[in-house]
Amino acid sequence: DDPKMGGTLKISHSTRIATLNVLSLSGPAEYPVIDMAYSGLTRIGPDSQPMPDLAASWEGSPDATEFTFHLREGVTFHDGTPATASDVVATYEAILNPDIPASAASVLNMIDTVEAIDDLTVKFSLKTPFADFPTSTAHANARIMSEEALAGDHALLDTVVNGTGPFKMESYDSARITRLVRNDDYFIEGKPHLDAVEMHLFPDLAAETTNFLSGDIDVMLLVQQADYERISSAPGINALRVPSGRYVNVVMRFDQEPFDDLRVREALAYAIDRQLLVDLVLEGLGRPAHDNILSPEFKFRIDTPEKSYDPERAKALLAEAGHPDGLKLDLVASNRPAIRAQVAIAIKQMALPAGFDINVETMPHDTYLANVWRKGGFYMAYWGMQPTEDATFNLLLTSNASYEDTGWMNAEFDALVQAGRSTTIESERADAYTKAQELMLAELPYIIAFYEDVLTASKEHVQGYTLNPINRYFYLENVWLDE
Amino acid sequence: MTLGYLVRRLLAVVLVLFVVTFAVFAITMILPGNAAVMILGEYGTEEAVAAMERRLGLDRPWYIQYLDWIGGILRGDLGQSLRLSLPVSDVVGDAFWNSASLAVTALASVTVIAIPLGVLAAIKRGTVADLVIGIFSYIGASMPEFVTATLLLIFLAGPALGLFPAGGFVSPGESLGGFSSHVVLPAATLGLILTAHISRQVRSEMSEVLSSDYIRAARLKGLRERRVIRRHALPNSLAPAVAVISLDIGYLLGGIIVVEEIFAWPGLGRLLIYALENRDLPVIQAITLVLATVYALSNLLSDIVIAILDPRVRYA
Amino acid sequence: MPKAFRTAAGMTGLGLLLLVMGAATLGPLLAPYDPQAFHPAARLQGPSAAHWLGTDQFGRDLLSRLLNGAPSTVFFGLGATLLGVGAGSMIGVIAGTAGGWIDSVIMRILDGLLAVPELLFTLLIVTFLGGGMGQAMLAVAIAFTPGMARIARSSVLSIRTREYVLAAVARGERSPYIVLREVLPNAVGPIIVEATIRVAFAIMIGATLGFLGLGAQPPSTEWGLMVAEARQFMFRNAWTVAVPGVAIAMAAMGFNLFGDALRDSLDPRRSS
Amino acid sequence: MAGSNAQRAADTPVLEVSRYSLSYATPSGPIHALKNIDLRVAHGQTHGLVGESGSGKSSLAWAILRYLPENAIENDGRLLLSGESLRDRTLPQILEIRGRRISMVFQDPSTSLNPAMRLGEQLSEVLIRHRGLTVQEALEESEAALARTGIAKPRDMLRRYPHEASGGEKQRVVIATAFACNPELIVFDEPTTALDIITAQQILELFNQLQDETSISALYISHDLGLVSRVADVVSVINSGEIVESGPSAEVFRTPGNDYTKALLGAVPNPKQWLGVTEPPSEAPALMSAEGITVEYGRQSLLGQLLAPKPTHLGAQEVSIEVRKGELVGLVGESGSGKSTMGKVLSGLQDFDGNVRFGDRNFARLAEIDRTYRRAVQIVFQHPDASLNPRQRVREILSRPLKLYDIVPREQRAERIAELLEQVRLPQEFANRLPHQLSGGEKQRVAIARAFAAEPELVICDEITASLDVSVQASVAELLVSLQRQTGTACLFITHDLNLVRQLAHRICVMQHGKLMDAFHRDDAEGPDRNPYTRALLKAVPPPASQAA
Ligand SMILES: Nc1ncnc2c1ncn2[C@@H]1O[C@H](COP(=O)(O)OP(=O)(O)OP(=O)(O)O)[C@@H](O)[C@H]1O
Ligand SMILES: Nc1ncnc2c1ncn2[C@@H]1O[C@H](COP(=O)(O)OP(=O)(O)OP(=O)(O)O)[C@@H](O)[C@H]1O
Ligand SMILES: [Mg+2]
Ligand SMILES: [Mg+2]
Repeated sequence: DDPKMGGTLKISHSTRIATLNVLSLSGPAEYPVIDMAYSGLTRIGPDSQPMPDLAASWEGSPDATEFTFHLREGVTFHDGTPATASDVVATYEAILNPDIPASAASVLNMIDTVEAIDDLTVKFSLKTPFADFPTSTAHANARIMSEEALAGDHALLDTVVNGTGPFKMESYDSARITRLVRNDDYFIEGKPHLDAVEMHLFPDLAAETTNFLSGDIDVMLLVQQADYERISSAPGINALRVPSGRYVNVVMRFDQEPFDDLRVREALAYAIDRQLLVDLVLEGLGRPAHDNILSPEFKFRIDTPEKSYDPERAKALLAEAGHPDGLKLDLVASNRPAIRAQVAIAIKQMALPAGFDINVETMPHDTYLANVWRKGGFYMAYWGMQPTEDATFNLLLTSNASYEDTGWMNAEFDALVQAGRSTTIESERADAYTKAQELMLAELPYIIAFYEDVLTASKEHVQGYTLNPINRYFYLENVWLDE
Repeated sequence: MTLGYLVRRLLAVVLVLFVVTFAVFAITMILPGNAAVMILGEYGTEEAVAAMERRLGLDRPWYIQYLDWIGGILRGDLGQSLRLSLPVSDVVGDAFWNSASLAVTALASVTVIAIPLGVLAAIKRGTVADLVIGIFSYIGASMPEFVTATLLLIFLAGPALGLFPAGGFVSPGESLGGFSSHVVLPAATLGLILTAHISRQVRSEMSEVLSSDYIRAARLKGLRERRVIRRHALPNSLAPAVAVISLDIGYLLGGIIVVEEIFAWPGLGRLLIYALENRDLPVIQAITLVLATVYALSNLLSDIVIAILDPRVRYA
Repeated sequence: MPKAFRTAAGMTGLGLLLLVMGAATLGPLLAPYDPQAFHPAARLQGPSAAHWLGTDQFGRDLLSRLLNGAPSTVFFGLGATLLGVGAGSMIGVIAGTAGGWIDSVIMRILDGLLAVPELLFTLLIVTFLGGGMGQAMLAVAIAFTPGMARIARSSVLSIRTREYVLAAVARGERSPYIVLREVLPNAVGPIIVEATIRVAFAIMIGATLGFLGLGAQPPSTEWGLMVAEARQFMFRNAWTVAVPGVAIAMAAMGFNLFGDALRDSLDPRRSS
Repeated sequence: MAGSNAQRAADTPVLEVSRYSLSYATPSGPIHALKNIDLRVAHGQTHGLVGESGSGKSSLAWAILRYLPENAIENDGRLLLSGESLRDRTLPQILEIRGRRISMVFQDPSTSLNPAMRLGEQLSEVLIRHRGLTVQEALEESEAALARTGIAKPRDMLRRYPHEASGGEKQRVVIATAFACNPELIVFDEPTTALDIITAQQILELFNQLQDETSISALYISHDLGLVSRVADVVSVINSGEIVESGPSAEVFRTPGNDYTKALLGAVPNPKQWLGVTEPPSEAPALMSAEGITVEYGRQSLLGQLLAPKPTHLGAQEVSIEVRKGELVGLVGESGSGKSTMGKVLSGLQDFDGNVRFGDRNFARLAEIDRTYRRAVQIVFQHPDASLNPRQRVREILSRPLKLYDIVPREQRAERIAELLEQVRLPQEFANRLPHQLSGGEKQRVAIARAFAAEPELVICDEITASLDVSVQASVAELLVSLQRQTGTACLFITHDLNLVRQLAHRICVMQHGKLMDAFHRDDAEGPDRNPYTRALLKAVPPPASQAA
């Protein structure tokens, strides 16, 4: 079928669009909005590979320390001003400015300089080699803003949108509806198909689901596992289940008792029935993971040995570690989202026969952030999928990872990750990442029980709707309504 | 009711509000976590949090922040929301009107339903009608809003019936029909508990009035029962009912928080929960101020209404 | 038994109260299953012979969870009320008996606190205390204090001018005797009645806080939390929501009916 | 004038009650409120119905007006209005009769008028209802009706609300309402009891005047024999639901044929009958003297004045009263005149300006009053229901003063309590009772015993007989005097009942509007140098029944 033009797509979501400031936003419903309104230099495609966006093409130096991007010609911001290299430079300088809170900074901190060679060419020099740089420039918070906007009052970035994306902001009501309309000057000919996209906020999940099923909402941005079956079996609805590398992980600090002992960490790993966890908590909508932080979507992911539920073995390991009578532990979970506490409670029950007497302590998210996160010794964390192996490791596990929270600090691991990022030769990278994963699986910094699928749903008349497992890129310019 | 009395009452309201804001401000400062931490969430490195605090002005001493805020209030400026990056007056203003539309709908229907119910129960004391109204009001008064709301959702908005939208909001200006269909369930949730309470109060006031000497005297003048009820009994039992309704407005303002959250009603209650979760102090302060003011003014208004209904009451 | 309890409403209230209090004291012992135990094969089921009230997401037995959660739910209401009533009565009695400027100052402060709607007040406090069962209880207690203080004060004031109290003053009795023996025993009536009705209210607020994620936290079996946790399954298995929801309503209703009967029995004018 | 209408009695009586019985069903069995009542009210006649509280007077009124509670059970006796049976009427028919052919005047005008309606509307609504007048006509007619009751500015009064009128004015409105439709019968249920003596007297005069003008028949209910004797042509005496005696009032009062009637007459205080301590110790030194006592009510704290200033109010103004050893001083005055205020000042319950001298000590304000004084001055209050702590047994109540002032050693307390009970003529077992297990008179005896337990030198009695039945009143008063005789205690006896106080007091003080108007020896009560207000008071008091007749 040829795509039909026109129509308004109504998307429902359950978390607020609190800000439209590209540099710092992080809400699940904020990403689709900036994905529509802004373009990055590059963008992650549905195949998880970097694809051209504002940059039509790019090339890197063999040692992966210099990257040059060639911008598309004739692109304009929504207000009509041309988008040029100086806008790109201004955006990246803002990201790297320590006085400006920017979420992409930790992924792009290897940049040494960024310069405009001419109006349409930008060159990045890196402090250290970094092969995945075009993936980093696709970071969802690294969309290109106009130099003028960045020079002005940054408070305006929260509400005023001036991007180069397929849709323009029409109205923004953070409490209810955010509406974007077609950008007729979008740089891809013939797109977008839709006249407008509306984001409708339903803070209560039950209300959201009911409205999707019986109201005039076209897309439900995020579907809860509990509702998936009901939604997917409803007539006229396409439910979409995208396998993803999103996971809940159990954080066990290496520098605190009793998890300083590998045998205790292993004991806990064997005390968890991963398939049952998937069935109970995810309603089967996920895959058991065996503590590898990389899911099968990653290119360099190794075959990971399965850990079967074996309380006896866990008990033995505990005894070996000097806890023959079992262990009493406090496991902390934030109450948002509920999955953290659910996994914690399931782990508590499963680990009982192995001699773990776990007391689950759930607390409000703010208290958790203030008091437990990156401070506590044994708690539940929850992370989305990262675009690359390097981003994943550098987020959490290397010694200078942005959110290093285990105290693992393994020099060998750091070196392997460093080796993987500094070469563009595939075999060398595969080798380094394989060793890094093996080391991680042996040392067991986290228990990762499953990968959670990303669930979304659309009405049958919605065509071309898909999303990326990272859940930050939505390709709504491809969507059209078959009505 | 003199002008001086009104002025004194209003002054007292202002005084109270001042104390309230100060208390709220002081407590937030003592506790861990602030808007910067909440905004950045798990992506907040120390540097990012520090940068965010600088941007939001949270790095200043608390009393400076408070004085700054109070100064703003005196100039009519409620400040900037920390999380929503919009002027507080805009955010809270919009939410206020949305809440008001819900609260007024709920209160109006409650008043229209509860008072006749209570009167009916009092007149028909001891009959089946009284019993049914009594049972209804006990059940109503014992169901927390979130339970009522959930049950209404299951049964009236669920896939089986789907009579009403399960949540959301259409402003009456946009489409009156849309507003009405959306307002039914939240208003019913809020209304149930209030109807229960108010009808019970009206019943007991009315019963008391009906057993009073002057009602007996009116009946012994040979007046028809209709006139006895309408002209003699009702005005006398309405004044206490108004007092109860005004107290219940405090309850309504609390209930609205939960109901708005569940039914996705973009009002003050939902905004408050959001602001609390995000430690968005200026918004919390503004909402507290608004709700307390509304409550205080509704009490004042009810005193005025009572003074009109009951000629004995005089405020000086 | 006082006459007011021999009515249908009084009996229902008493019955519900006994049921709820029984569950709260013996419930955990009576639970047929470990309330936390998973029964993966029987998840989200309706009532059956094995699980009388059905099961939840993890296949946990709802009856057992209900019984297990009774103490935390009911004692939350009792505890919060007791604290609030205790503090409130103390303040009210002090204001009422001291009179003069102490009374004026206390009353002005109370007026201020009463200007904030109760649930809002509770929410503010509980957020700032950091959420959790204990915090929620304290918050409800604090929110109850001003209202209770006002009631206690007016109760004391009305007793203080009774002739037997005046007689004690005229006789030259010392203040502690007057307050403890003459005023308080006669002033507690309205306070107890109000307290009973407030227990119902406290149970409802506690459940609401649990529902909002600010009160009891998983894996607690507090009833409000049970509703919150079950809500995502409400269309798949309405029992998971209805069971704790109805339980909350029943507990609150028990205290409401009991409180009203108590008031009627203390106030002959109201008994019908 | 009494009796002048009796001759004109038409053949059919306006009201005829025959063999009428009424009982109330209660959980503890039926209460027989009326037993075989026979009663006739002839045309133009005023028929008095007298009896103690609870004797069934109001029950008969309700029965006539067909306004009975649900638990009422009637026998097949007859109630005829001008020969027509009232009991056969349907409710709509009764509604036509009420207010038009029979109307009623109640005891308390302040509760029988709707507080939220203007007096004019309450008066005119009967005219609209029963005479089909328009609102305008009804108001004009009401104005005329009010004018007949002697209200000075009737138009103005019609626009007022009940709380804006005095008790007397309100009762006039009620009476005007009752006469408005020229009914055949008006039932008066204690129409003056709630009013002060002078107003009551005026209302009574108004009743007689209207009765003369209209010759409407009336059933006049009262417990006060003296009062009934001044209005009724015929009187019936009712006791426990039975009419024990009936006849022309003059006869009944002069030669009561029934024991109960005699007892009733005997219990009415007679100022000529001295009951007090026989030897009035007039030369005794002053025990207590209050000098220039002023009490200002409604004084506020600074904060209160700022936030909600209220006017203050003088409860007593420069009042001086003296009580000598062993003396009984009466303090009288209408309601609100400041009697209780003085009682509270003297018993140390109310702050004051001025000076209280007791023995050789002076007290200039409340704070100076100490325990020695409190022990020596005890108080007994008006309401028997409120003056005993409902949660303490009689034993505990009586032992308190003994304990507090160590009057007798601990071992002898029980014995002393028994003695005290005996002194107030109560059985010893009463020590174990709770106040609600006692009758009003018994409670008042306990309160008196408590006051005397402290062995005081002065006892202040604030209307201690006001809420008791006439018969009980007399015995309580007598008890007080006998205690006084035994102990030599002085007494300040506050009351509004002039007849009673003249039986007891050596000297009498009269208060009005917070000021002391007069003070005189009992023998000088009718003397020429009495203050005009005192004279008005004395004149307003209904003379004892036996003299009136
Ligand atoms: N509704 C009722 N149910 C049961 N008993 C009643 C009821 N009304 C009155 N009684 C009783 O009937 C008796 C007569 O009462 P009634 O009111 O006629 O007396 P009364 O002579 O008017 O007394 P008072 O002088 O105190 O007004 C009393 O013993 C009273 O307690
Ligand atoms: N606590 C008070 N505050 C303000 N005014 C008062 C107070 N107590 C009494 N008054 C007023 O003072 C005046 C005198 O009252 P008091 O009680 O002394 O009168 P009384 O002669 O005892 O009347 P009664 O015969 O009705 O008992 C009245 O106008 C009364 O309203
Ligand atoms: Mg009577
Ligand atoms: Mg008095």
